[in-house]
Amino acid sequence: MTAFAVPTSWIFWAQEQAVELDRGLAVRWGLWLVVGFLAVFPGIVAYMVLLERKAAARFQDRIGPNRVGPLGLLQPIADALKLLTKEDLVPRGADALVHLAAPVLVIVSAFLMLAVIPFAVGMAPVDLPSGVLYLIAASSLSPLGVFLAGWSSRNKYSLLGAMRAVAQLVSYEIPQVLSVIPIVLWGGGLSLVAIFDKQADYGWFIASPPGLLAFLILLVASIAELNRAPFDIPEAESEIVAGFHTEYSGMRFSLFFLAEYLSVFAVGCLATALFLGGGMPIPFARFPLNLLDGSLARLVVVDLILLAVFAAKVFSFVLLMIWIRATLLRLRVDRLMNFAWKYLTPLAIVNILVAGIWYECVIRPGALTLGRWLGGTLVTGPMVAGLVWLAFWVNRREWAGEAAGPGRPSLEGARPDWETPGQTGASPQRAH
Amino acid sequence: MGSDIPLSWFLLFAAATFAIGIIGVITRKNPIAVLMAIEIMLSAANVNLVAFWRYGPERLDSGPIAGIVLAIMVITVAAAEVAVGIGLVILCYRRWQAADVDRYDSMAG
Amino acid sequence: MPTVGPSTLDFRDFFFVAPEMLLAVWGLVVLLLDLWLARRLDPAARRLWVGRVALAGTGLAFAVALAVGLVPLMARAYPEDAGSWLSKSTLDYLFDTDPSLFSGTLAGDLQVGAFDLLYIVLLGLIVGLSRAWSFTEEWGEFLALLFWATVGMMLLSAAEELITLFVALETMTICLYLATALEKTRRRSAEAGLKYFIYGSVSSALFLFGLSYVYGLTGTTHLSAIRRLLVEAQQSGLTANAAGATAVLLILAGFGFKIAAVPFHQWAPDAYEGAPAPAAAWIATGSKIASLIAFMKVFANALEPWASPDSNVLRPGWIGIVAVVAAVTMTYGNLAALRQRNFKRMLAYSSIAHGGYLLVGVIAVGLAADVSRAAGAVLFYLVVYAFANLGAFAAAAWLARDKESDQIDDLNGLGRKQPLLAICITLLMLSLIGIPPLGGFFGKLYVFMEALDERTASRGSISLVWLVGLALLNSVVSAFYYVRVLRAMFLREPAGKPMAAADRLIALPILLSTAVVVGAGLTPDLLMGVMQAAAAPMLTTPIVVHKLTAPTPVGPPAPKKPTPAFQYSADQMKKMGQMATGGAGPPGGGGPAPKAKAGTKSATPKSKAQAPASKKAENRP
Amino acid sequence: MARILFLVIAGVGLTSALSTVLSRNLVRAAVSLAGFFFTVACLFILLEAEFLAALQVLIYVGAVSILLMFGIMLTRGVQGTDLVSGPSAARLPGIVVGLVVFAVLGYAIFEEKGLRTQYSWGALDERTAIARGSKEPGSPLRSAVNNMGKVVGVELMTRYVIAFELAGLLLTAALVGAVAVAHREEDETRSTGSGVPPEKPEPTADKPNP
Repeated sequence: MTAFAVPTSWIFWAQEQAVELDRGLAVRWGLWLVVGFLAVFPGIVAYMVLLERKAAARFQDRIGPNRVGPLGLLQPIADALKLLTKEDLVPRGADALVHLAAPVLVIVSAFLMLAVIPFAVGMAPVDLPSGVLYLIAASSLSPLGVFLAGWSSRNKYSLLGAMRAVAQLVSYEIPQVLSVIPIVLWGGGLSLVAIFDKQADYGWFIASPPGLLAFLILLVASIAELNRAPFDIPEAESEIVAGFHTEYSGMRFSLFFLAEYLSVFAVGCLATALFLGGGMPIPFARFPLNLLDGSLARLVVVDLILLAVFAAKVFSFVLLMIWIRATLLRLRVDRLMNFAWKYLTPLAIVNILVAGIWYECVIRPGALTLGRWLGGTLVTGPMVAGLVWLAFWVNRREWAGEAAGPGRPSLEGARPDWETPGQTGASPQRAH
Repeated sequence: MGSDIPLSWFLLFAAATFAIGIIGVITRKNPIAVLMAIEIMLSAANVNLVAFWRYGPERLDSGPIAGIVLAIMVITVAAAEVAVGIGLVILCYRRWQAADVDRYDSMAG
Repeated sequence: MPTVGPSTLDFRDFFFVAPEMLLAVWGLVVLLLDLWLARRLDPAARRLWVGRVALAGTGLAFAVALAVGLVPLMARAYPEDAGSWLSKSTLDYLFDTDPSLFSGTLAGDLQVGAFDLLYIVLLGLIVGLSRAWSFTEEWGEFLALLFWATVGMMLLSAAEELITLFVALETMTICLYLATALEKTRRRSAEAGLKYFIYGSVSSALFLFGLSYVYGLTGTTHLSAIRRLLVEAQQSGLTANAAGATAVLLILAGFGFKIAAVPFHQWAPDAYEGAPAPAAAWIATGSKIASLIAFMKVFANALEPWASPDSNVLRPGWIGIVAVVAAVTMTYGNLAALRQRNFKRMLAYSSIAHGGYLLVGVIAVGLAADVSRAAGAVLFYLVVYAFANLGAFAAAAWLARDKESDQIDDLNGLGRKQPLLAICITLLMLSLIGIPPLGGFFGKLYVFMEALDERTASRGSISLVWLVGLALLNSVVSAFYYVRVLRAMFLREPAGKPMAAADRLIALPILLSTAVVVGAGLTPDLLMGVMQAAAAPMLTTPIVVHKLTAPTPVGPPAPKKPTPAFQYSADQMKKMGQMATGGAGPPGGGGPAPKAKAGTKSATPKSKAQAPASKKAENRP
Repeated sequence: MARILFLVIAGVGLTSALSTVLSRNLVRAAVSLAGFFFTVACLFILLEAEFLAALQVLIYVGAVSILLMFGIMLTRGVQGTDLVSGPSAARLPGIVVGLVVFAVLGYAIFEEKGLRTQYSWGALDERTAIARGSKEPGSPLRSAVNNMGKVVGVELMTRYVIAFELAGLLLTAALVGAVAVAHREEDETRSTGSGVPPEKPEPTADKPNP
């Protein structure tokens, strides 16, 4: 049932067979699938897990895994072996075929996302003209997989977790997509390579007030898309065991696990490519690119620099997510939905208009100058600040009601009678 | 290499799925299943449109991508129809406690 | 119909869709005001308050639509005065009587202006009717959906291009599905909504598949371009053109659902009965008008070359199919209406039957030598039918308000309690039958005369006599069930709870409809003149091949159609102005107005004159 | 090669469409439907419309399927078995009608002679080849294939601007109306402070009473 990944490459290949274009694309897709799927990404994911465990341990004043290998460096390998040798259980009464297909769908979604990221010059696995749209489409496959996993397990915790997850994924997908639109506007196209080139000319896109706001929206929405704390209601272990993957074990569970961390990595790559200037080390300089003169040696050097910087940026991004996960408390479900619909989505929509103003001020007039950049910042900065303030001001009643205590119309109405008033309807809030 | 796909294959695929959609509309009694069959029919039309766009002569009376634009509109309309349809089905389900088109009979035929 | 232009955006074109934009925005305004400000009011006050906001919106839209219609007419009537405060290019722009809006996707001609006004008037009456009693909780949503459905209708009857047409059709119907289901206290409303939805979506899927075949055959979606291609390819009728025939059948199925023609009519009785009366009235009037106009544009214009070879009814071509559908539709509608005891259901079947008569009119348009006259007859029929039906649905709303039921027997004794309104309803029913001094009579008369026109007859070897004969027979049959309403009102004793006096909101639609129906009956020439003038640009295709070879997705704005508008004499201008404003011009039957237009079918040298000649040449043995 | 691929995709597509229509388990039907949408997206890629394929996946697989799943969950037992769709009386006529429709459409496709002789559906085996990925401007069709996102944007903002705006209105209307229709009356009386309508409390009888 890698039935989804392989035909996708085959299709692109056949398409070029049909219309006689360069063969390189097919080779790239093939290489991407084989090398990436079998070698690179499991490794990356394994060590990301180790990183997370180590970092979270530090945050919680522990040591973390340190038994297997020096500094616990072989721990991931031991974990993988353990998972692979575990018995693969399918609950009785489960829909076996769908139970099998669900994790595959989720991992394919995560994997396809990575295929268009431009890591360095000439090192985008595939440069699709509709790259950004492709990314969004690929990431939109995962809610289906999550839902099917929960449904096919025939377990109420699974189903509850799946419903929560899907509601959350669908809600946060909207601000996530909307926050990318300013980038498409500035980049002048949907191709990620074009967006990278534009950032070489006009500075990192995060270095502008609307870009910063869009980046923050993307960050929050992505954390929610990944079901990580503080948005991990779908797998809240204190309420619904483990959510949609309660009934998964062994290799299938590891596929979910792989998909989750692969998605973290993919989102890091996405944010880096869209907002943080890809592999560019300095915000407003074309630094490594101006070394290019057509010779292969220089290309290799430049690519190495770009790749290293890219990796460093992704690493920082992942570290940021780990930090957030280790510090923040889990959100209650109504707050979670409110935050998507009442804050992020309106902000993301209005931010597109502000991004249009930035485009008119800075990008359309021609080459970037300090004066234009300052002018654009002066115009759009107050707007962005005002918008954020407005979003909180419009929703101020929510916070006021919180302070006022009981009588606030929210989950209280749904609280079963047997619950004592001191015990709120929300889950016991704690991080794990 | 002369092995391009003939236009008629796409058209036949669209025709077959369209017919399948019609079968679904006629035989299914659950309104959500009917909705799915309608979606199949709309997608069949989309395959036709895109195939005609790609294989057709390059006419610019309606812009270079009239078929694609219509297909995009169809996707939009289909999404709206599903939202509306699910809303109506839920409303009826609450009234009758059943999702069965044949049981909705408050009015004389 | 307008010419096809390159892909550019001329912002002046938005002037012509100002009423639509206003209505779309006003729907949102109504919705938001309902949710924000009216939330605290008690239900009755909320209904009245939101209804008043909505009425204000229709008033505003009426003013805007009137301005949009009048400004070009005034500029044309007084070019010197207008020239003093408008630039030359703006003046040229306004002088185009058949402007090609948005690269030819929309028409901005007289028909669009006139019917925009008609829709807005009807919408105002229906919004007023909705205020009359409380049938739902979601006032803001209900009124907003009515507004948005109106936007769909206005653009549907203006669309000159299949993509716009499809989206407008869907907007209209989706809003109506939802409005149908919003009477949430009743089961039948939900059922009606679901049935309407399922039939409607299936029909739009069929319609769309047909569109895809038309696109595949011609490679374009503009109606005028399709027609030009078919004429150039010397397609006449559908002989040995299986793909074309399939496309015609599928598109016919789509339109047939919307106008409730017989094999596709099953939704109509349930939807009319289950929907709240204002929504049902909007389905019966606005949706039917808009679908029929679009139907006429697609069939009698774009696909006119496929009408029938040699204009022979029974040869392969859409005329034969539509003739059969028309015959079955009117017969079935009338016979089924005879059985009904429910007033709204009876109106549903009667509206199916009227759809059949209207299809006869469309056939006449497809065959006629003077297209604008035949199409004018259909438009005349539509206007009169819409008002008569609106009045009838106002009576149904009255019943629903006071008796919470809509049986015909509930009208018993109305003639004694409320003689004035009962007489008005009588006049409306008589007009629907087609009794002579009323508008309905003239509508039928014009349509059937067009179908029997000797020029039409001489072009076909089998005339439409049998169809018209059947229609007349059906009119007689229809008298029986309409008279049942009259009998209930005047000859029966009142039973049960008496109906309270109708307030303004219910009385106004009835009175106004009666006035229109009687007025159209007393001076039919006036309305007919306007309708013919409106029909003239709607169905005339100037076959001017627009050279589009340069690959310019975005280029400089293309020069407008070179038709010099200044060649019209000031006298003709004035007449047109009066005609459109409904002023006291001397229309006189066929009226001079159609002739003022340089591009009527018979007058265009390249289009129609050529087509019959080539047809004849082709059919010579 | 392309032909074989097409046949494989079409086979998968037809199978999943059939199983959508025939499956008694509604969730299975919806999964098959998602598969069908995915194969249609694959066909769009074969037709060199990647943009549309991405849209198809995003909207149909990502949104419409999910919406249908929610609809099934809200109107049916959790396992999604459709109890009403037994062998219905309409099954045989339905299949006959479907076969007739397919026969008619197939006949129409192969009988189509074309408005111009060079363009006939049945005989069109080759499309005009279009060079991919090159940056220099070519014919409009070529620029459409190579950068469809841009061309779609331009068309939607110029020629089809009315259709585009109207589609926006349509979506708004569908959203507003669907919420109004599916929203429960009981909530009217209850305060609506929070964005998520509170769930109906379960009857207390079957709760463990502490």
